[in-house]
Amino acid sequence: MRRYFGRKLSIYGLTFFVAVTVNWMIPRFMPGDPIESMVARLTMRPETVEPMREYFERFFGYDVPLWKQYLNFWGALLQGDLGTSVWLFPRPVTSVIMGSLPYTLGLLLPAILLSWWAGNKFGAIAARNRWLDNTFLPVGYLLTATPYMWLALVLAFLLAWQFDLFPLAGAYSVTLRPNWSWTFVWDLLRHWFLPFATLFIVAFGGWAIGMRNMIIYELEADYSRYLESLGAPRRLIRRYSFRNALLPQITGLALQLGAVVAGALVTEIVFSYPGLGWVTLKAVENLDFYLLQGVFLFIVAGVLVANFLIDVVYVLVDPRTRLGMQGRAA
Amino acid sequence: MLEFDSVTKEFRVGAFGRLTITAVDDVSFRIAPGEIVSLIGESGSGKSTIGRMILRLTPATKGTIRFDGVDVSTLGRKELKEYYRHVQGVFQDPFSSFNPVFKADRVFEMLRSQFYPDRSGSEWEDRVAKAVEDVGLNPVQVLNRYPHQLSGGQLQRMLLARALLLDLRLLVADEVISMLDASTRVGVLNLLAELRERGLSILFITHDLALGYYISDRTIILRRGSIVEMGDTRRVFQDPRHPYTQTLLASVPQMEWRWRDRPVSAAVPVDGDGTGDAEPVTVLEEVEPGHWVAVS
Amino acid sequence: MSLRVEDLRVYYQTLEGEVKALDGVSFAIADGEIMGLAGESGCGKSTLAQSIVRLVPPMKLVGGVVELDGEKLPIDDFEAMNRHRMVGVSIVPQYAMSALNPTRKIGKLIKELLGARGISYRAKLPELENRLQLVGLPREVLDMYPIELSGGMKQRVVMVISTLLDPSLLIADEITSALDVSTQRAVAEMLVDFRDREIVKSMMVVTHDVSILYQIADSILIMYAGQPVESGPAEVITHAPRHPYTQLLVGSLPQVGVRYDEQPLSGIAGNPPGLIDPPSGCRFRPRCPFASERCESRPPLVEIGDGHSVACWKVMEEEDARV
Amino acid sequence: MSDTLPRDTTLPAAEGVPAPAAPAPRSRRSEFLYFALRNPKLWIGGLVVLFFAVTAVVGPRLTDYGVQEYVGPPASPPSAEHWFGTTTFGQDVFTQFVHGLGASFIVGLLGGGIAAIVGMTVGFVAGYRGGIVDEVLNVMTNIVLVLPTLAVLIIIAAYLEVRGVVTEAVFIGLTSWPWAARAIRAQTFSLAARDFVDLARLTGVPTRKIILGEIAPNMSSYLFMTFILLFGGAILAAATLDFIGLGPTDGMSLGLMMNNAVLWSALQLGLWWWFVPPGLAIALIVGSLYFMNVGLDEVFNPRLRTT
Repeated sequence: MRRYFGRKLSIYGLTFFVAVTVNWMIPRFMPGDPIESMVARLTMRPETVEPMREYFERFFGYDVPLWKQYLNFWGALLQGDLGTSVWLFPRPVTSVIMGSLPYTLGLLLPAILLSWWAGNKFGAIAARNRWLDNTFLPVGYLLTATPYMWLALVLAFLLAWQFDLFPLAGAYSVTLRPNWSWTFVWDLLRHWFLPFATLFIVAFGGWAIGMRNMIIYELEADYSRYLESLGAPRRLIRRYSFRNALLPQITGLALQLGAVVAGALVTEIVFSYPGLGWVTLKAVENLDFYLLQGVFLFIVAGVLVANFLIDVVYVLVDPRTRLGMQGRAA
Repeated sequence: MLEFDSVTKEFRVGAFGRLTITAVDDVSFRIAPGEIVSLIGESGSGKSTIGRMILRLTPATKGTIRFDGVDVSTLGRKELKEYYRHVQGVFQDPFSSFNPVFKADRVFEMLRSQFYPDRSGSEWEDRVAKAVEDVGLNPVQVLNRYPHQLSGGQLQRMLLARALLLDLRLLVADEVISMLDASTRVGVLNLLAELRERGLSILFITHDLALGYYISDRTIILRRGSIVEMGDTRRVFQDPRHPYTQTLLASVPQMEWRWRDRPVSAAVPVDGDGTGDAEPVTVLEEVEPGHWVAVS
Repeated sequence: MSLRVEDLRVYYQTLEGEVKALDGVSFAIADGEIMGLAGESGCGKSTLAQSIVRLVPPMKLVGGVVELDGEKLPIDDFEAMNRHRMVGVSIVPQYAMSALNPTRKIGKLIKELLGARGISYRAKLPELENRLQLVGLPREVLDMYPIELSGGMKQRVVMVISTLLDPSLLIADEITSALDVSTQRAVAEMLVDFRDREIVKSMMVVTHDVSILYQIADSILIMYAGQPVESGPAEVITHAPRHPYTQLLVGSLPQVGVRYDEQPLSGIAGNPPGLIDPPSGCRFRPRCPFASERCESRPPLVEIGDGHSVACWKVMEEEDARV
Repeated sequence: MSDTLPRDTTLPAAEGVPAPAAPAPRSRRSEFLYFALRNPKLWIGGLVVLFFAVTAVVGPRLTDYGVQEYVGPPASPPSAEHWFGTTTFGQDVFTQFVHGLGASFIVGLLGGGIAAIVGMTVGFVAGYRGGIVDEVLNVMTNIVLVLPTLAVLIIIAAYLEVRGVVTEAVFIGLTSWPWAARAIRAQTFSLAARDFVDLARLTGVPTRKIILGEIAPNMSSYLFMTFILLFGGAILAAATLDFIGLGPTDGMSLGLMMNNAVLWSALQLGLWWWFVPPGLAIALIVGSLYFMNVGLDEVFNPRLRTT
């Protein structure tokens, strides 16, 4: 068990190391000069250009040898210092991200967990009903193939613009100040719903299809055949199949994390929802590379942590991994 | 001709090979020209690993395997090809030995392109037809067909024909008939015996004692990677000295006597020979000329 | 009579047509009898074993009756059969090593299986532990997951589960073929023990290995190309068979004591026929050294001696001549 | 004795122990064709993809307008003159759409192709060689697998001042191969254990030829299906990237259309014809590709065939 987690953790550690290194390398080795473009945007008068550039170069640490820059980069990172945002100068990147993180998490966590749960349930039901299966299958594949931003646009157009059931943009109405009143929470929820629904619906299709395919496979497995031969009721066989089919779906959850996070980013953009996605858009528009890189590191770290949590859950629910680890040949 | 000298094979398993499993443990034997040696063992005895090491499909961890006095592990690419000209293998599952997406006679063509690239079309075709007839097949019925259109027996014979197209001297036959039906397996078995009469040596690997007895001159009984008994086939079967050989013989279903008349006292084994405590270290002792038994 | 099968016909639906895997199979198994069912691959023996317990597409019941203890089994009604499965007829399948749900502890699996029939696990536990002991397993396996057991142990667990409700008929489908020699004997003898202790009333042992049947079966039924060709007491079938196929089959089995250089055996020429469009009449005709014109019509399975039946015109002629 | 009657039965594999795995009828190819033609998932999916591919090729010829040209009254709904209406600036949406469609197919083919090649190479080598090579490649695959692809693409694209469709496709291809490599590795691993591979080695066939000549043909259907999925994935990835504003700096793409629509308040103005076609086309193309994949799976995998 310790070996299993040790192996997993070292992979994640290595991944994080690679991500940080890539993050450090890209601005230094890519064509183009980020400071140049930053200076170009910020300066008003020609005579301030040179002092400005010097200031930035010192500020971002470009005036020391490369290896030292790299070490400094790590040093700053470990102290939680991701640099300063250009867009919201002089706010530190960490603070910008921390401000938007709750919105993204507030969308992602419920969307991922609920779509996983509901999709699996629905897929299991679809697998046992031929009619439902035949109708759902094309719809399901279409759903997984739908670009998140497009569904967001369509939902926003229909439910917010056409029928005015939900607000079109933002996390809460501009007329309100954040507080814990019912009015505000209700307003928050109304703004939250459409982006959440977008993420939920697309992800739901994927889980339902995955479960449907897995459970059909499980229902034909030898243990299902044996239970049938023993006259076990269908209910019991289905329950076993469902449970066993859930296991690969947990692994699937880890694999899909990246895609759902990407979906959240673009959905936020459509709804001007002030999470990481919206921050990303602003960073791209304002050529705020430090913010962009900060967001990148945060996403990578978040995905890695989530991956590890999923590993832990998997080991808890699948006896095979738990027992297979005790020194047996893999 | 073939010397298998103190060979050990360890497999590394687990992430980055943390664990080792000893599949073959210090095994030595020889195969003389024109001799059929049967290698008998249950699952996990290492019998197939020995065959694969002789065919150099897997390297030995320790010890040497010599063919005509030459250590086979030292062979370079060219010499290895020459080695394969004399030493070939046929395996257990005929349907797995043929690539299902191609026609079955592709095995002959592959052989030609590697070993006889200068042979012309019709001359080669005649040779193939002759080899196919030699193994009791009708070329019209087996050539130009897909593997799934042929029976297991036909496929195994095709593989023998393939080996015979070379200057074959030693054949490693690994469970070659265990997946065939009763009515066809004897035919393939008899064919092997006929090949021997033409001077071929055969290492006949099997788990079935009756098959070993039927065909071989000498028998090696293998257990958990070690030889427990080795000698002239008749002597080993008629006068088994090692308790393991005796248990095996008592367990073979026969149609001459019933189990119930010869009870085995030992505790009921759950899994053949795969489990159990570590074996004590043993050495082979010659109990009569050419008959060796492991003693602790 | 424990089991009576009358003119059973089960076909497989395939693209090229119906594969007549079982085409008119009749036999009976008496109380306390172990019947061995043998034949080459493709003869229909496994189809027979499966269709009595779990007949699902592409298998299709075309005709015939299966009776267990005098009651007709609804073998083509999947749901109605549930009442008989495990209690009336039970199977130890060929895939026994992978037959257990990998994510359930053995004990819990049994508990849920029994619970579905309204049987209390606790009440059954002492008997269950007895049975485990009988097959040489400790009671601790109940607290283990299948992955913790070796292949042989899993198979024994399956044997215990399948027989837990004392079925009238147990079908053992090729359960010894994947085992090593020494284990094979132990498992085969366990089957006999199950019968001797009256855990099961009767048994059908399906195998391709006739010599195993000589060891444990009371009677043997030989099938060829979807039809029975000969049946009778084990001793008679193995040592005095009459049907040419049985004779050739038994004659082709190497035994310890038989050597090529002393007494070469011979196999049977040719291969079994395809079952989509099998040969008319006797299906062994194309491979039979004694085939004559008469064999173009199907020979009936006729009793020629004490419980010994043969489906062969030549044998019937010889019998007629003797009378 | 002779052993020469051809075996022409097609008994299911359940019969007896020595039975070969489900012998196929006369010819595998004709059997696949039979099922392929009768598989509605396959041909419906194929038709949809084909329809869009043809539109991407023929479409630009049906329109006289330039992609960025201001040609009509701003923000006008679909009409006979402007089939898909116009943008806030009066650009023809249909023109943008057909050009964007072309870009999507190029990204899909190129990105999917590159990912397939990398995935196959890594998968084949890791699965066939095993041992330490496998371990190293495995670690590499796992790293790229857990890295959130889009985040990496955003970072790379953000620093590129000039971006083309090809660059985009290359980067997508280089980051989306891991799952394919994993799947192919597993397949290769099991195929490499088959006896015909050993037999090829005993014939002195070199490793590269064994992989390409013996192993790969056995998974050709699987490789094709992998490519289809990578193809669809690349289209989606490109659309997302374009939508954030990190797509090709020149030319038009379906993602960019949606990006423009959001940027210039198509939502607030209710210009649905601007953003509905590009997203719908992507959903239909990628969905059809997935659907075809299921169809192909059923064709090649007898166990999944219904009836």
